[in-house]
Amino acid sequence: MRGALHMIVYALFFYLFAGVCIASAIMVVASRNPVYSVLFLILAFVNASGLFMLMGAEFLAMILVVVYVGAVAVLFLFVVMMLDVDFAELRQGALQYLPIGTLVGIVLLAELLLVVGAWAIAPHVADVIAAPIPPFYSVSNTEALGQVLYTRYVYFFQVAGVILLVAMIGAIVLTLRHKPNIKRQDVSQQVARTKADAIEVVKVKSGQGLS
Amino acid sequence: MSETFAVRELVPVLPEIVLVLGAMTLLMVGAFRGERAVASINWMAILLLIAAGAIIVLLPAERMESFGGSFVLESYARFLKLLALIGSATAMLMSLDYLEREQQNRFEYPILILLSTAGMLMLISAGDLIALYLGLELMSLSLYVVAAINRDSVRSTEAGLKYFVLGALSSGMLLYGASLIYGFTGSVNFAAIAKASANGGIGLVFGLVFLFAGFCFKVSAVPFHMWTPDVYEGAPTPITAFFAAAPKVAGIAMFMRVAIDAFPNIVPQWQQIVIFVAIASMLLGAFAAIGQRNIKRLMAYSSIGHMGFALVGLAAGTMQGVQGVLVYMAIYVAMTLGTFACILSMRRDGKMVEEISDLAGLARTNPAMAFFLAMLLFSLAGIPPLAGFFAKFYVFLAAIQAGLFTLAVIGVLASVVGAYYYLMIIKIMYFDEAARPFEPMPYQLKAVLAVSGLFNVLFFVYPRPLVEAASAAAKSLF
Amino acid sequence: MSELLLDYLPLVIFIAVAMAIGAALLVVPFLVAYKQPDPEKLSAYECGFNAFDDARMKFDVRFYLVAILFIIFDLEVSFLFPWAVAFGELGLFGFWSMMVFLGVLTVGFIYEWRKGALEWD
Amino acid sequence: MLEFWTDYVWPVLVVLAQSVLLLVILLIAVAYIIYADRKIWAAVQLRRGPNVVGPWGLLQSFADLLKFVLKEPVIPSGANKGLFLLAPFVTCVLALAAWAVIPVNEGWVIANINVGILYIFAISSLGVYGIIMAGWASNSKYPFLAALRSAAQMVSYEVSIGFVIVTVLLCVGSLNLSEIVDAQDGKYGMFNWFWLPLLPMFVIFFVSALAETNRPPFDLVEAESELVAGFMVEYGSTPYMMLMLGEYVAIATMCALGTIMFLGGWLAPFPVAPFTWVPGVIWFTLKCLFMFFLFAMAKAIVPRYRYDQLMRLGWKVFLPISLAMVVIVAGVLQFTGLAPK
Repeated sequence: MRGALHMIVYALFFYLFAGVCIASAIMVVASRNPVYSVLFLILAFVNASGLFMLMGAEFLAMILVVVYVGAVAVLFLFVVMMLDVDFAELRQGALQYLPIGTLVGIVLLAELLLVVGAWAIAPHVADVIAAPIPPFYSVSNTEALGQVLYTRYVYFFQVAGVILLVAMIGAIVLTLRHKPNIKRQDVSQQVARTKADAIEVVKVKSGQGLS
Repeated sequence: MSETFAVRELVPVLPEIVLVLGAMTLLMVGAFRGERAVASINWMAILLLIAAGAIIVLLPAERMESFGGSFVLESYARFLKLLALIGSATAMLMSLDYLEREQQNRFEYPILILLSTAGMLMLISAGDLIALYLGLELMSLSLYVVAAINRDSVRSTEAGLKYFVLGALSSGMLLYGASLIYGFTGSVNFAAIAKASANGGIGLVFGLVFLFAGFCFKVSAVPFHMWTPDVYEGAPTPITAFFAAAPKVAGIAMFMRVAIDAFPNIVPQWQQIVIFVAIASMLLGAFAAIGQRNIKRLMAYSSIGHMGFALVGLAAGTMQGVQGVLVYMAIYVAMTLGTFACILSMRRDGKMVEEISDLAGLARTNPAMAFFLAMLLFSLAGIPPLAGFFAKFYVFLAAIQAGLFTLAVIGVLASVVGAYYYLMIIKIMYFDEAARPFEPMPYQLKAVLAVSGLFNVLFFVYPRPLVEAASAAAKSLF
Repeated sequence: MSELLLDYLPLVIFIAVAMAIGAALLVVPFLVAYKQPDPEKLSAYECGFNAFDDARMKFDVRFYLVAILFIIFDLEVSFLFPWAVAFGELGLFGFWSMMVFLGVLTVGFIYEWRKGALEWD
Repeated sequence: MLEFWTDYVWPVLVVLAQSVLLLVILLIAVAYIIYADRKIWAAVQLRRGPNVVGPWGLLQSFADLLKFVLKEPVIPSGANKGLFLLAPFVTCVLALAAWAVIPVNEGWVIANINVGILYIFAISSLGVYGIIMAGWASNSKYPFLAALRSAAQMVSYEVSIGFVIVTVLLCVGSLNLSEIVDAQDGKYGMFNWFWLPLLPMFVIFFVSALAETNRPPFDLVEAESELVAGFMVEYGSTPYMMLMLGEYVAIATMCALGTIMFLGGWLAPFPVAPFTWVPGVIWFTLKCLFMFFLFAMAKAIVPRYRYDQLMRLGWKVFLPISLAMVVIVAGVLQFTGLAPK
């Protein structure tokens, strides 16, 4: 009885998150205004985070919100707001591809259904999977991640760092421009200025002015 | 609790470490010395690539694994890594003069090339899906930036953007496929996947399809080739030369490793896909190239076609097939780089020209260049006794031995059609009214052209070292 | 439903209550307040003249650069969280592993600094 | 059926009651925080501040509430109506939602989740959306400019806050807020709290919190001399009030976070008799008020930053310092063997 109730509540939340997630994903594609698209994307992310939560991956759920909603989507919003897109024209172009897009979508859906219908985990999986390290329920999953990410998976971790480095270089190479004729504040120079080299006291004779 | 690694584990990764640390050092040099240091950074980058190659040669020859099988170094990886390094270093060498003349001399360029090459090496050595994906992203992310590096040119920016958007899409497909495979087999390690997939399964096959779709994009095989002509045409020419060589090697390397290492138990399933892709690429490469006026676009279709031919070897799924692909890639890199050395020297009045008609009468204005270019084009067309012929010969032979007669026949037909447009160019060079001469070739291009031209012409005299190395490499994969 | 999820149930309820309060506050004036709109009242604010341009304009690419650099550093912070939590058990290897990672990104940071990407002009 | 009641309905009702209680107290507290803000500001400038409504003006905020409710809600004709109203809602709800995980006393927390601090970090990183949405939906120049500015500003300081949190985590080894407080418990009382060993981080946290909540001297969002009232130009009535409310609740959250991370949460400053008799919740409140007093004094004393100075401070001063501190703290913990566990 108790287990059944738990399952019902669990299922309710699952369908809530999954439903909203899919609906907002559809709206990302369907909305007229790209700003709305991004906002629906955010909604989709938040619900995906809820789904992570239901699987017990609380750390990933939070990181999804922090990184995707808090950072990536801000960038998207900037870009979308920055572009002066002609929405009507955009729609026109998109409609042209609607039939083929729908076709691809239907094919993918059919494939997915097929996969889901016939899904079976490979029989030898048990031989392959190592015991989950560390014991799954004894530590919080943040700690569990921490225990393997920096040691066992150090290679992946460092490569990820290098990829981030490339991202930094790329962002600067492609977007940074220095405007000419900009006067910048040089704080150290400003602070280092003394009275002696800033002010000159001049005796001015009356009626003559400075030459 | 912590599981640590011995320093010994770092040995096989040494070339990658050298490249990444070198790139970071050069980045700092560039950041502090500014554009003044560009020339020396360029040369240092070439030296680093050579050093990485030297390390690979010097490392002990047996199979080595690091990081729990995520990183594998055996003869196969060694062969392809050397090839990728040669491709990168040569492309880098060829771009020196161009960058200087076009005022595109930014110190980030060699650094991105270095990091991208490091990504390729990681990709070639990837022993599981995560390492594969990370290597791929490191390579691709740098490539996207490099494609758009001339940000004041609409064409270059467009090329970068197209490459990026489609590349992201393909990465998405690849990841989706990888997650299906992981879901099915419970592992990302290739050997473990092979073990778990002993009797196939529909989930696995779908994962495989998505994974291969991502691979096809990276090697620009039909039906995921759409980006290739636009990117080749739009990107600055030396960068196009780079795109045409090293990333293709890395792409084919991962394609073969995944197919052979991770899915040896479902060969019939992936063989069909590869056969389809190979045929489509060969035919598209042959027919779509005919109408092209721009030589970079032509090279794009040519490379699509060549990827098709290379995949014929993979379709065989045998050791001979893999050997054929390796030989093919080596010869392809040599031919492509030589051809691009010619394209890079198509320069009049201080500007690059890219139309095929600009080559008219080259035989009279610059007979040496015309001769080498003609040899390279003959070789690309696969005319005996040039190297390109042997490349095709090995893959078709493997296909026939594996019983794929139709594939081999279509391949031969496609190469006959393809020969048409290569011969067209030769006709234009030798029999058309002479256009104004090009500016003199810079010495780096001369060197590249001479080396690759001679390699192509003289390959048949002494093919053994390459063929044997390829054979040893192929053996190590099985 | 595991223990873990039971911890989150109160969170959901709390947010629901907060939403109810927010919604109530938002709706109240529309129900009780006096309303008499006119075109001037409803026009966008401008200092003494009618707005003569679309308010949503293109803006400096710099904001975009800030956002992208933020993503990178945010990811760096995300990588730091599990490390900090498991710090006591990671030992020397984990420590140096993170130091290398931070070193790589510090190189990037120095590059940014020297290129002037952090200047605002 | 009985189990349904005991397992679901009853606990839910309890949590519901707790939530309502906490929120009501929080809202009343915010009303007085606003009052305190104005009084402190006035006192620094030798004014009286609000002193008419109720004794010493104590009911001022409630009068304001009444006023807002009775004001005509104006939605500009060019605005995107839905988003225009969604923005204050989002701001307000997000700000309130953060309080679900804040422990005001030992065990007094609505949701004691494992990743509490990450949750607050996430919520505060979402705060930027209210502002962007408000600025964009208004379809008016000043709000739009303000929204851009503030988005870049909040984003810049969030990185530093992230690093600050990481240093604290290094000393604690848990993301749970109650455990962060417990880790500061010790026989030296307030000298065990993290403000002392992590003093530079406390300063950085405080300044970044000012910037993150758009408080003076970083209130460039509503720099009235340049942008009139920033992203709130087009707002009136309760939507405006909700934006303000969200801002103040976010400030309160930052005060509480500072209290938990650096000032020992509900712990008594000296672990001896008369101090330990006082309930933890009182200590917690006092510490929060102290933090808020600092916020208010900063507003009253420090002149506003220029935008380029603001970005410079965030990226070129706080970011490298906090990054270096992460390395230093980790190094010290590693090589002295002080690391938790």
